[in-house]
Amino acid sequence: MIAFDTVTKTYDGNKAIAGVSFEIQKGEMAFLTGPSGSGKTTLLRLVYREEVADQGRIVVAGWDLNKLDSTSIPFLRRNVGVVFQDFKLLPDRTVRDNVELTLRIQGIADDEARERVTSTLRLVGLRHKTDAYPPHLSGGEQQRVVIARAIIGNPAVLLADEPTGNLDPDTAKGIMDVFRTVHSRGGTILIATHDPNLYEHSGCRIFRLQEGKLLA
Amino acid sequence: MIAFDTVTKTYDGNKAIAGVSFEIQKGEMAFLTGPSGSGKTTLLRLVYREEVADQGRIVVAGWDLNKLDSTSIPFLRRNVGVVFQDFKLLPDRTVRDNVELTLRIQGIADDEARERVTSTLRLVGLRHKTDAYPPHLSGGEQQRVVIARAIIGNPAVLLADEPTGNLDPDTAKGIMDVFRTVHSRGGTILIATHDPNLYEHSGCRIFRLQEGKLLA
Amino acid sequence: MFIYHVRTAWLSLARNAGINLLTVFSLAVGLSLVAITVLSVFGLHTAVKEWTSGFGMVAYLAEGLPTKGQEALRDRLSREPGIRSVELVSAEDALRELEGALGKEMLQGLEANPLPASIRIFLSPGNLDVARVKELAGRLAGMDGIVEVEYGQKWVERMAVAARQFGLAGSALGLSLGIGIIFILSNTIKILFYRRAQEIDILKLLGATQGFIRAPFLIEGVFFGILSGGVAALGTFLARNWVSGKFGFVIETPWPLQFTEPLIVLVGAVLGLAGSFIALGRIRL
Amino acid sequence: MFIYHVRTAWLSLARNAGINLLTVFSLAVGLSLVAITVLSVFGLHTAVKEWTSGFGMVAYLAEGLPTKGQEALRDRLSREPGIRSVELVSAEDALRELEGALGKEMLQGLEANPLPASIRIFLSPGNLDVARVKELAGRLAGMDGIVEVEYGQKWVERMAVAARQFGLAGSALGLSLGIGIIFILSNTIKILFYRRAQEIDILKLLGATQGFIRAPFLIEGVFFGILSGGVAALGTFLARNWVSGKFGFVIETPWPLQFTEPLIVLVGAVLGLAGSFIALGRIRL
Ligand SMILES: Nc1ncnc2c1ncn2[C@@H]1O[C@H](COP(=O)(O)OP(=O)(O)OP(=O)(O)O)[C@@H](O)[C@H]1O
Ligand SMILES: Nc1ncnc2c1ncn2[C@@H]1O[C@H](COP(=O)(O)OP(=O)(O)OP(=O)(O)O)[C@@H](O)[C@H]1O
Ligand SMILES: [Mg+2]
Ligand SMILES: [Mg+2]
Repeated sequence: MIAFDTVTKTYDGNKAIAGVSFEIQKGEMAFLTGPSGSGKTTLLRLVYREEVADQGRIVVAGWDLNKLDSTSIPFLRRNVGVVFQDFKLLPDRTVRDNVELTLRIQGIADDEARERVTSTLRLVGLRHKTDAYPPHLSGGEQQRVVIARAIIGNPAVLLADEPTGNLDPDTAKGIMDVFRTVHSRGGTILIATHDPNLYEHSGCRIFRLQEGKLLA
Repeated sequence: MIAFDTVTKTYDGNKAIAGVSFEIQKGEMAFLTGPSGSGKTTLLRLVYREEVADQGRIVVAGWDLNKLDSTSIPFLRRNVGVVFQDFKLLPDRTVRDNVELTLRIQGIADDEARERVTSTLRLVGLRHKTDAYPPHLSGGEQQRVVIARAIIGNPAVLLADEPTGNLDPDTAKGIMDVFRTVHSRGGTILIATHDPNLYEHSGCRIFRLQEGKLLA
Repeated sequence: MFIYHVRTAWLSLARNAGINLLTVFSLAVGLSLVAITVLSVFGLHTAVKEWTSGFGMVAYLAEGLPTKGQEALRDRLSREPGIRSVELVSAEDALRELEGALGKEMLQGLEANPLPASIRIFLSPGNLDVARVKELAGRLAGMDGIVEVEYGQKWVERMAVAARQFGLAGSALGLSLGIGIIFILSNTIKILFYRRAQEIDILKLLGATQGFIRAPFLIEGVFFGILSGGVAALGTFLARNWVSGKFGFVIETPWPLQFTEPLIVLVGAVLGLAGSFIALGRIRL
Repeated sequence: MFIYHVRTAWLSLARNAGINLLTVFSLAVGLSLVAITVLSVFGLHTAVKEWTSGFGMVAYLAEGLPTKGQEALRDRLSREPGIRSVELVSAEDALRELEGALGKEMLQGLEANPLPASIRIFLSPGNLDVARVKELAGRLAGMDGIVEVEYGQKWVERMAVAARQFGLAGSALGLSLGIGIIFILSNTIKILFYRRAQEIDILKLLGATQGFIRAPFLIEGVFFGILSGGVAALGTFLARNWVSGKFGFVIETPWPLQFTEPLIVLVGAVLGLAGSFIALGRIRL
């Protein structure tokens, strides 16, 4: 589902990703870890083509990103749900509108959208904040809105970047349960995290980054 | 140094802080914990007067916040260093300029400011990112810039809101060492966090919030 | 989907009501200025025309033409296009006038009336450019019974030159003001939308197409344009009524400018649409 | 500290060069329009004055005044303030002119020359308001040797009324354009700074005083004003030179408006300062 072949990404002469190769199968759930600044976010950005690799080949859900023309980018991204590390919520739209955006972009109509938003918000425990605006939410609440927005479209690939950094252990467990549900439905999931509690004893593969290189 | 006396803060009819009383002594280091949305950030905001209490009395570093006139607010805030949960970095100023801001606001001159910025950035492991802009930093790097900005002014009170949410365990340990150094120099520190690793076995007092109330 | 975009645009406008109202106000003032400038240019033309319309000609009649013939000629001239009214002055009247002007004694020595009969011609307003006056004078001079046509050539030419110069300068000024202000207004929209680069980035990352991203902005732009156009139209309407009520001065405008107020709204809408379109530029996905 | 603020302001301008250049350009166009409008208003006054300055009076001299006396009177009048030049027309010249106008035959019967000698008076430009002309005419009429003064009263009054109306309308239009454009420009600055509310909030939370927060914005505002004022001044200078070179038309402006270009820069700076000051409003800490 996600395949990197000796991918390199350089910022201002520094390699954020240095010759990384790996493959994640359809329906697999995997973790990405490594110290701060080791390139986790950059790797994820390459997957949904916010960044373009300098070298190497990336294939996501059947799209060869080197050969992707720019009008296809939106359609790639609709297959990839992302829990952004820095949230990227629209501050002047309600929680409902933020979450609904994913569906609207895919052209899903009013009634269905409303229902799915309500049930997804219930899933992340934010039903009561439906009409709030992001700046009026706590850090953890915002993070859960982002998670809801990422999963609501049933994306083929779900990328989560430090999805529990602002959550208490109990809520984090709840979110991991949500991810496992998505996984059990056949979703491919890659979670970047610092929290060993998430991946230890998970039985999933763990990719460790160190200065842009994948450790064996 | 920080004293709350039956403080209540209501948002749109919901009590984010409900009758909270506690006292933190000068030179004490304490932790604040509780589930997502329990009121930790709100409590900290009351301390540096981003929010005003609806009821109750708050005294910080000798200032009675109920009696504080608005021209004194900046001077209160200069005594309180804050690691914001949502960072609040200026995106179009370099790391150096962001960190230096604390000193500039206090009217500290060029040469001294430069030196202190350099040594503080070294302390948080970001010496090599001095001239970068925040949007070009990783999540953990940004978080450490915020920490540097909060501690550089040697504030009497240091408030840290989820300061290690984006940091790997090793880097987090390093940051906790920095906080302990500040503490050993006489700083009063209150850290809001979800991570039990930070406060367990720390020997510090732990305040637990639940739906805006302090648990005994 | 369209309704969704309209709703999104409307909510965005409402959420930042303060700055958006300010923008609408700015645009409205700008559009009013454009309208006032354009109207003033035509007002200048109208004023110059009206003001110069008091001038006329004198056609001297052949000696010995009988009164009947004089009157026939007068009636004929009064039907000429471009002539507002005519007045027949007999030789006797002319002499009386001259006596009045020079003093009776001065002309005592005259044996016969040396003056010819004449027809005074007042031109229609709007017929005062040199070419037309000349042409008319030539035509009249060729008529049977008319000996000579006098029309204060110097005056007419002078007026015409002045009117043309004022008109040209006014038009040039009006044009540059109009273009300049519209440039400023489209920049205003651009500056307003600039801060929303972040919103656009987020939409891109969520897989939105260019069209999806643009739609609410374009709708917002049109909203802006129509709202401020409406305000400006109201202002212009009131100002125009006040001027024509107070000074009885009705500005002549060529098609389609007589529909000033609807036009302002239209210009506003087009400006808003174009402004936001330009502001968005090419969105790179 | 001041240097720190200037540096901060400068970096902020440089970091967002695109939108800031656009703003400068917008402001420059607006300031140019204001300058052009103001200059045009004075240009209109100048043009009207020059154009009406061709009018004059005729003073009819007493019969029997000897040539010496006529010439003395002529010299005296030529020294009167408000009179540009004079021309003595003897009775004989007058008759010859009348003959030329009416045809020699018509006046054949005259035994003696019935016409008086006269002095034609050309007024200085800028002396053409009715009151002055009337007053001058009255004064001349009272002089020894002058019998009557004719000055085409209707014409002069008409010109004067027209000139005043054009002048008033032009000034009103210029004033509203000036105010309107300056309003739009200060809004432009406000809209530009609006997106930086976040920056202001962060500074507040770090303990910055109002002054510290404001300083770089005000400096930026002044930068904007001076830059765009400079561009506008250059444009205005070139345009003005082109006009006076091409048409030989030099616009008379009262103090201090003859220093148009430095004034534009000054207005720009004040506008930038005031605009950013208003944009910041009262910063609540
Ligand atoms: N846009 C950019 N321009 C320049 N350098 C960048 C940019 N984005 C990231 N970097 C640098 O690339 C390196 C990897 O960043 P990345 O965000 O991938 O780290 P990360 O593993 O996600 O770290 P964290 O755990 O702190 O979020 C960092 O040193 C960062 O400073
Ligand atoms: N400005 C605001 N307006 C309205 N409600 C608010 C506002 N700020 C916070 N709240 C609400 O108050 C409650 C407490 O929020 P707070 O940010 O203090 O929680 P927290 O303990 O910091 O949570 P987290 O661990 O997720 O950061 C939440 O339910 C939140 O939605
Ligand atoms: Mg990261
Ligand atoms: Mg919080």
